[in-house]
Amino acid sequence: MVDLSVQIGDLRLKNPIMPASGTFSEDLATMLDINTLGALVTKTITHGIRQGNPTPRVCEVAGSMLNSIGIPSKGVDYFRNVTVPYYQAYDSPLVVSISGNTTDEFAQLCEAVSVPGVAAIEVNISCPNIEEDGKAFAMRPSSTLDVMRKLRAATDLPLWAKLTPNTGETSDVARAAQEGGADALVVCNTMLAMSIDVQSRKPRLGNLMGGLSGPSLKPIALRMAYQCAKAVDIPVIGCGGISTTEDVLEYLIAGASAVQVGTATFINPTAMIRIIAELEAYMVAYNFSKMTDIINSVRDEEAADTVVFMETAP
Amino acid sequence: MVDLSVQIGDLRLKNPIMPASGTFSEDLATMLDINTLGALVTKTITHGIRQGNPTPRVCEVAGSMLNSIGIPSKGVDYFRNVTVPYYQAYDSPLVVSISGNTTDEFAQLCEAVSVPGVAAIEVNISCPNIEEDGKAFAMRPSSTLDVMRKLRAATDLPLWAKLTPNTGETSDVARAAQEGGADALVVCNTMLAMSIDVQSRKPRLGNLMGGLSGPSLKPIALRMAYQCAKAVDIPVIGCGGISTTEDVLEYLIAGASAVQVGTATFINPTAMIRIIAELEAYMVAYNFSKMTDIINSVRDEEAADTVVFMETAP
Amino acid sequence: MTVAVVDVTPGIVPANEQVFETECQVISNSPVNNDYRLLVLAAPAEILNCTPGQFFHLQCPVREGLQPYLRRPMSIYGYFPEKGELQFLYKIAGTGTAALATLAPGEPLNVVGPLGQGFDIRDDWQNLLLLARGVGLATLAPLALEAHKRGKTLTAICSARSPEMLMSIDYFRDLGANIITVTDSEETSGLENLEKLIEGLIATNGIDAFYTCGSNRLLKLLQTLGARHNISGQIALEQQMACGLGMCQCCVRSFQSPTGIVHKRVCKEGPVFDLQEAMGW
Amino acid sequence: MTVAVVDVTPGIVPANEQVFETECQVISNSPVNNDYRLLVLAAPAEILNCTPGQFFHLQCPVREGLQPYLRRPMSIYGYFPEKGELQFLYKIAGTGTAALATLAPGEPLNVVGPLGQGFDIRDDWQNLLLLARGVGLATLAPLALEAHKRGKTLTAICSARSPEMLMSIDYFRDLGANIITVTDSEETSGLENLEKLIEGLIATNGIDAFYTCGSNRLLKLLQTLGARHNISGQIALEQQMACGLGMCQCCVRSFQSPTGIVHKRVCKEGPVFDLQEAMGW
Ligand SMILES: Cc1cc2nc3c(=O)[nH]c(=O)nc-3n(C[C@H](O)[C@H](O)[C@H](O)COP(=O)(O)OP(=O)(O)OC[C@H]3O[C@@H](n4cnc5c(N)ncnc54)[C@H](O)[C@@H]3O)c2cc1C
Ligand SMILES: Cc1cc2nc3c(=O)[nH]c(=O)nc-3n(C[C@H](O)[C@H](O)[C@H](O)COP(=O)(O)OP(=O)(O)OC[C@H]3O[C@@H](n4cnc5c(N)ncnc54)[C@H](O)[C@@H]3O)c2cc1C
Ligand SMILES: Cc1cc2nc3c(=O)[nH]c(=O)nc-3n(C[C@H](O)[C@H](O)[C@H](O)COP(=O)(O)O)c2cc1C
Ligand SMILES: Cc1cc2nc3c(=O)[nH]c(=O)nc-3n(C[C@H](O)[C@H](O)[C@H](O)COP(=O)(O)O)c2cc1C
Ligand code: FES
Ligand code: FES
Repeated sequence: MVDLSVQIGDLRLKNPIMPASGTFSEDLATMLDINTLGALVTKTITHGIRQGNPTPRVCEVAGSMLNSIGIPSKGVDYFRNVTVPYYQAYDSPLVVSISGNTTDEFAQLCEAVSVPGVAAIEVNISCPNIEEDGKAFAMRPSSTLDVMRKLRAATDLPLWAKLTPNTGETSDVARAAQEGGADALVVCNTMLAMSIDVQSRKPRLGNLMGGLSGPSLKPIALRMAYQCAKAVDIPVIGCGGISTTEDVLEYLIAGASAVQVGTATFINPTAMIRIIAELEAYMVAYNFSKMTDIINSVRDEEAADTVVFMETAP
Repeated sequence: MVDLSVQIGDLRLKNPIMPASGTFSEDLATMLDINTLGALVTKTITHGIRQGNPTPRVCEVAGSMLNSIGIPSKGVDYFRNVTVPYYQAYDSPLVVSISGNTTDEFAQLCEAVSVPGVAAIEVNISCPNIEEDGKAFAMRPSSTLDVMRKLRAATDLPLWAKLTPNTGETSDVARAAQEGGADALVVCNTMLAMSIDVQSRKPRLGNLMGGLSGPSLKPIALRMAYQCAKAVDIPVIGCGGISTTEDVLEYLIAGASAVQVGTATFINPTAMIRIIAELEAYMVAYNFSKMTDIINSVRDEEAADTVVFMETAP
Repeated sequence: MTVAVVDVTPGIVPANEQVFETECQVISNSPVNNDYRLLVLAAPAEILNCTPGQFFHLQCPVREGLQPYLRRPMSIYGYFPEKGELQFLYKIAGTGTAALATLAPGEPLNVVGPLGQGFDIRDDWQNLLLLARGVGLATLAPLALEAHKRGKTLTAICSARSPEMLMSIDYFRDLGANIITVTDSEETSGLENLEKLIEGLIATNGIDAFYTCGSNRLLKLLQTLGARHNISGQIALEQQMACGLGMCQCCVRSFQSPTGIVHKRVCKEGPVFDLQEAMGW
Repeated sequence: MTVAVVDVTPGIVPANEQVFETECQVISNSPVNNDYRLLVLAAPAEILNCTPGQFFHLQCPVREGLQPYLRRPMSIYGYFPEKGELQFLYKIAGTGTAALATLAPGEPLNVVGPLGQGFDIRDDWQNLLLLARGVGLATLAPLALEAHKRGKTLTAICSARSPEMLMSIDYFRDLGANIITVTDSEETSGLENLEKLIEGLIATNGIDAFYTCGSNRLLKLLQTLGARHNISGQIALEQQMACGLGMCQCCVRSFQSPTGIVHKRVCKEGPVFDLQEAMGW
């Protein structure tokens, strides 16, 4: 018998496959039984109502996409009154992604979403912090530690910290998140990027710049997930460019305990259930009985530690 | 008449197309007349003889590649005695890329390569600085400023500073390089990434991690080139994922005064001469007479300044 | 101008409770005229439970030099559960549609749908006016068929650059529609002429509802006429899409609402919207 | 173990002063047996100025689900300037070669070459021994043809998993080669048997040079025999490549040299190297 379940802190997930924030909503239930997923992660919400960025909010780049959705949000009341009750019908744990412009606002929201029906809180600390010139909390170890401490104090629910690939201090930020009280790390969010329409000379996104996601992001995000798994003791949830079962295995082997699938769902809405089935078939074929047989099984023994923590490529 | 020439500080290039360091050598002369190129940029050299990284040094990822060549180098004497004389046969300016493990070693090398026949020095400050835990000089504004000042003092030749996309402080690093005396910025080097072979569970590169180059890098490098062009007054030379004439135009429109073509030459060794011809045809077709008609013509007026300098994507 | 967020509750009834990701087979894919091509797919009946105005999200094929990544939204031109056929009428606009044009009979095409909210034909509406140009005809064709089935009286104003570019005229005629063609080359497609034409139709037979799509110019005209004569109307709109399912919120547009301007998702609350709520762009 | 850098000067004479990026046309591309396929291209004479042992760098086509990015190096199996043909014998190993296998007659294939240093046949070498297994035969085939043209005496030991997998036997036979086949299924391909065989050949006719490729096992055996009997030899090696032209330095391997271990580029100083300098892996 093959057991696909994985442990993320105190939470047991029936399998390691879940959607990435912002690429999933209850609308996916029109395409598949979302109860088959390891967890259900909401789009990031903010405390108040927000409109999001100007359109166009999305554009295509070679084999991948950019988005500048921003965080349109219906606010915390809507979340508590409508979203949470909606997900009661499912037993896959509900993970709410939240964000705030200031540490205090963030912590307040964290407390406000700590209601029955919510299994974990994913804190999107990759969003701009207006107290630090708009730099995301997760750009620096110090601001990461600071916000995580306040968030930790605000809730008893498991806290997943979502990191950004835009920092040059991945390992230090990961350690700061752990020190600040994170129960898991989600690695990672989109990478800041740009595209210009040569005909009109206008940036292709209404917001000028946006986040790169999809296959192009994978080698970068995988590297970060690997660095984080080496740097901390809490579970790492890999995210970035996953579209096949092989991609999932790459993250698990690199040290991730679970993964999030984002953009791939836009291309193939049923990608996650196909991956879950293929993962099970793979384990049967290779005689693995549990996920920990795969997780962190990377054969990097030959390499020096200094290499593992390098922060640049020559 | 169409004039393709561009000005990079005191240097006038016959056209804005040149190879990226490490993706070009005299061997390309077997395929095309390298004298048609705007400049000739060498692989990075170090002061002493170096062996480079273990193999495999290259692997393929979705639509792009990773490399961990390292900097195998025959040293400065070989450069002065063999390389410089070799390039005397060409009138395209010779740009030598150099790197050092410490500020002093770097500056010494900078002085040592300042010989007749060398038109400019590209300083690869994206390489690890052993005085700062192996963090590349260009990861931080302070180490950038520091090394650029010493390099500036070591030579009278034009200094091009090559930045890394692995930093979270692009605009600040760009400004530091300018303040330190750079005559131009090359934006940018490869992005730290990883790939694992799922069958063997081994990292696909002998060095575990390596640099992402090719089309996947383009939206990231273009964003950096745009940020740098906004941040500094010296010319920006765009680099990253260029394989078509449209890609070149995107960089020029974003504010780059010239571009470097790297990985694309591996796929189509004659890519650069094709691009030069197409660029000329484009200018004729659109009635442009000089490159400054295109450079920095991005229509970003509608967007707020705060957006331009944002360092993260929500 | 204050812009509020989408005021759509998850309680909204989706047009289809179930949406399918299906591999269909190409039956034919050939040019209709210089600009447009008709793609006919063999499709299982389960995905042909469509409403006129809905769309599918197509995974265009990957070819040397043509490597679309995201899906491309395409209105349903025809859906025929009886013979298991799904049709799209499209124009080559860029990478995705150029790749689509390379599909040969027998090749597979992965489609997601049916998606979005289609047109509404209220029982008390009898005289319907369709106003379309170019690819808009693709969107209105199944509406015409449905209207015909329901015994409505149909007038279709078809606009194009030149008479040769007019499409689907026979299709509309076979449905018993009263056809009026206007073209740029004959200088009959201007707003003034259209306004006169439609005012004439309203005066003679009366019109209960307008249906249109795409053009900002036509939207404004019909909004004015609709307001003037208190005639209902619907418009199908386009916007860049990623998911097509309502999840990513990239496809929003602004709409007038009693509480101010709101954002709605073209893929989910649309692509068909109330004519008066729609805003120009 | 100290590893020095490549000690190659730019002064080295490249095998070809001019290398071409050329779009060829596929003449045929069909299976030779279960594992191998033969690709025949129509190629202009200018790129057929080859030496046995050289290779081309192929831009494999892009297909749905098969999207190779880098070029793939492939030994020249045959080059025929008279009839304008270039041939490759290949095995499907992954994405690139799988894509290559989809090429239909008439389709274009972009090739870069000829590249690298080929085999050397010294005038004072008369009795040549070729030892190859699997795709190694592809590399040695043009060498056999050239040796035949130069009137050399050729012995070819062909190794394979089973008799059905043996390839190009007729090709070698037509060149007048003395053929010895060894297979795993007949248990004749083991090192011990090979050593006995080759010692026999040396004892009877004498051998002036060994030529082999690829296998570590065969390399070691021939190095031992070569050292024992003072017989020269050459080996063609493989390594991951990006540029194929000598620019990127990703394809290095370690070699013995009088000054210690040095790195050489398989694409430029190779792919053919001196047998005794080559190091196992
Ligand atoms: C609901 C809906 C129904 C449509 N129905 C039809 C139809 O029946 N026939 C038809 O020919 N076209 C239709 N379109 C437009 C069609 O989707 C675009 O022409 C197509 O996506 C262009 O893709 P491309 O790769 O060829 O062009 P590119 O310009 O290369 O596309 C680049 C990107 O922009 C997006 N894009 C470009 N134009 C549009 C557009 N007008 N609307 C939305 N996204 C766009 C593409 O999807 C792609 O992501 C419809 C659009 C929508 C939103
Ligand atoms: C000089 C030279 C001559 C060759 N001649 C032949 C030949 O005549 N017939 C033949 O069948 N094969 C030959 N090979 C091996 C052939 O290049 C590989 O089988 C092929 O590159 C595999 O590509 P893939 O995408 O199918 O496999 P994948 O495993 O998907 O390839 C992944 C990457 O690894 C590289 N790679 C994989 N295997 C090799 C290898 N053995 N050597 C170098 N790079 C590799 C690929 O080029 C690609 O970049 C030769 C290799 C070299 C270096
Ligand atoms: C359209 C879109 C919207 C997103 N919105 C959010 C968000 O609200 N909060 C968040 O933490 N990440 C958001 N992300 C990032 C994803 O959760 C994920 O980290 C990223 O896309 C990388 O994964 P992928 O390559 O599998 O898509 C969004 C991504 C996309 C493409
Ligand atoms: C094989 C390889 C070797 C490289 N070596 C160097 C180097 O020695 N010095 C350097 O500054 N950049 C080096 N680079 C980075 C390139 O100069 C360039 O910045 C990067 O590849 C992005 O451009 P591209 O996407 O066009 O390749 C190397 C890149 C590759 C692919
Ligand atoms: S396209 Fe994703 S919500 Fe409409
Ligand atoms: S493959 Fe680039 S040097 Fe050999």
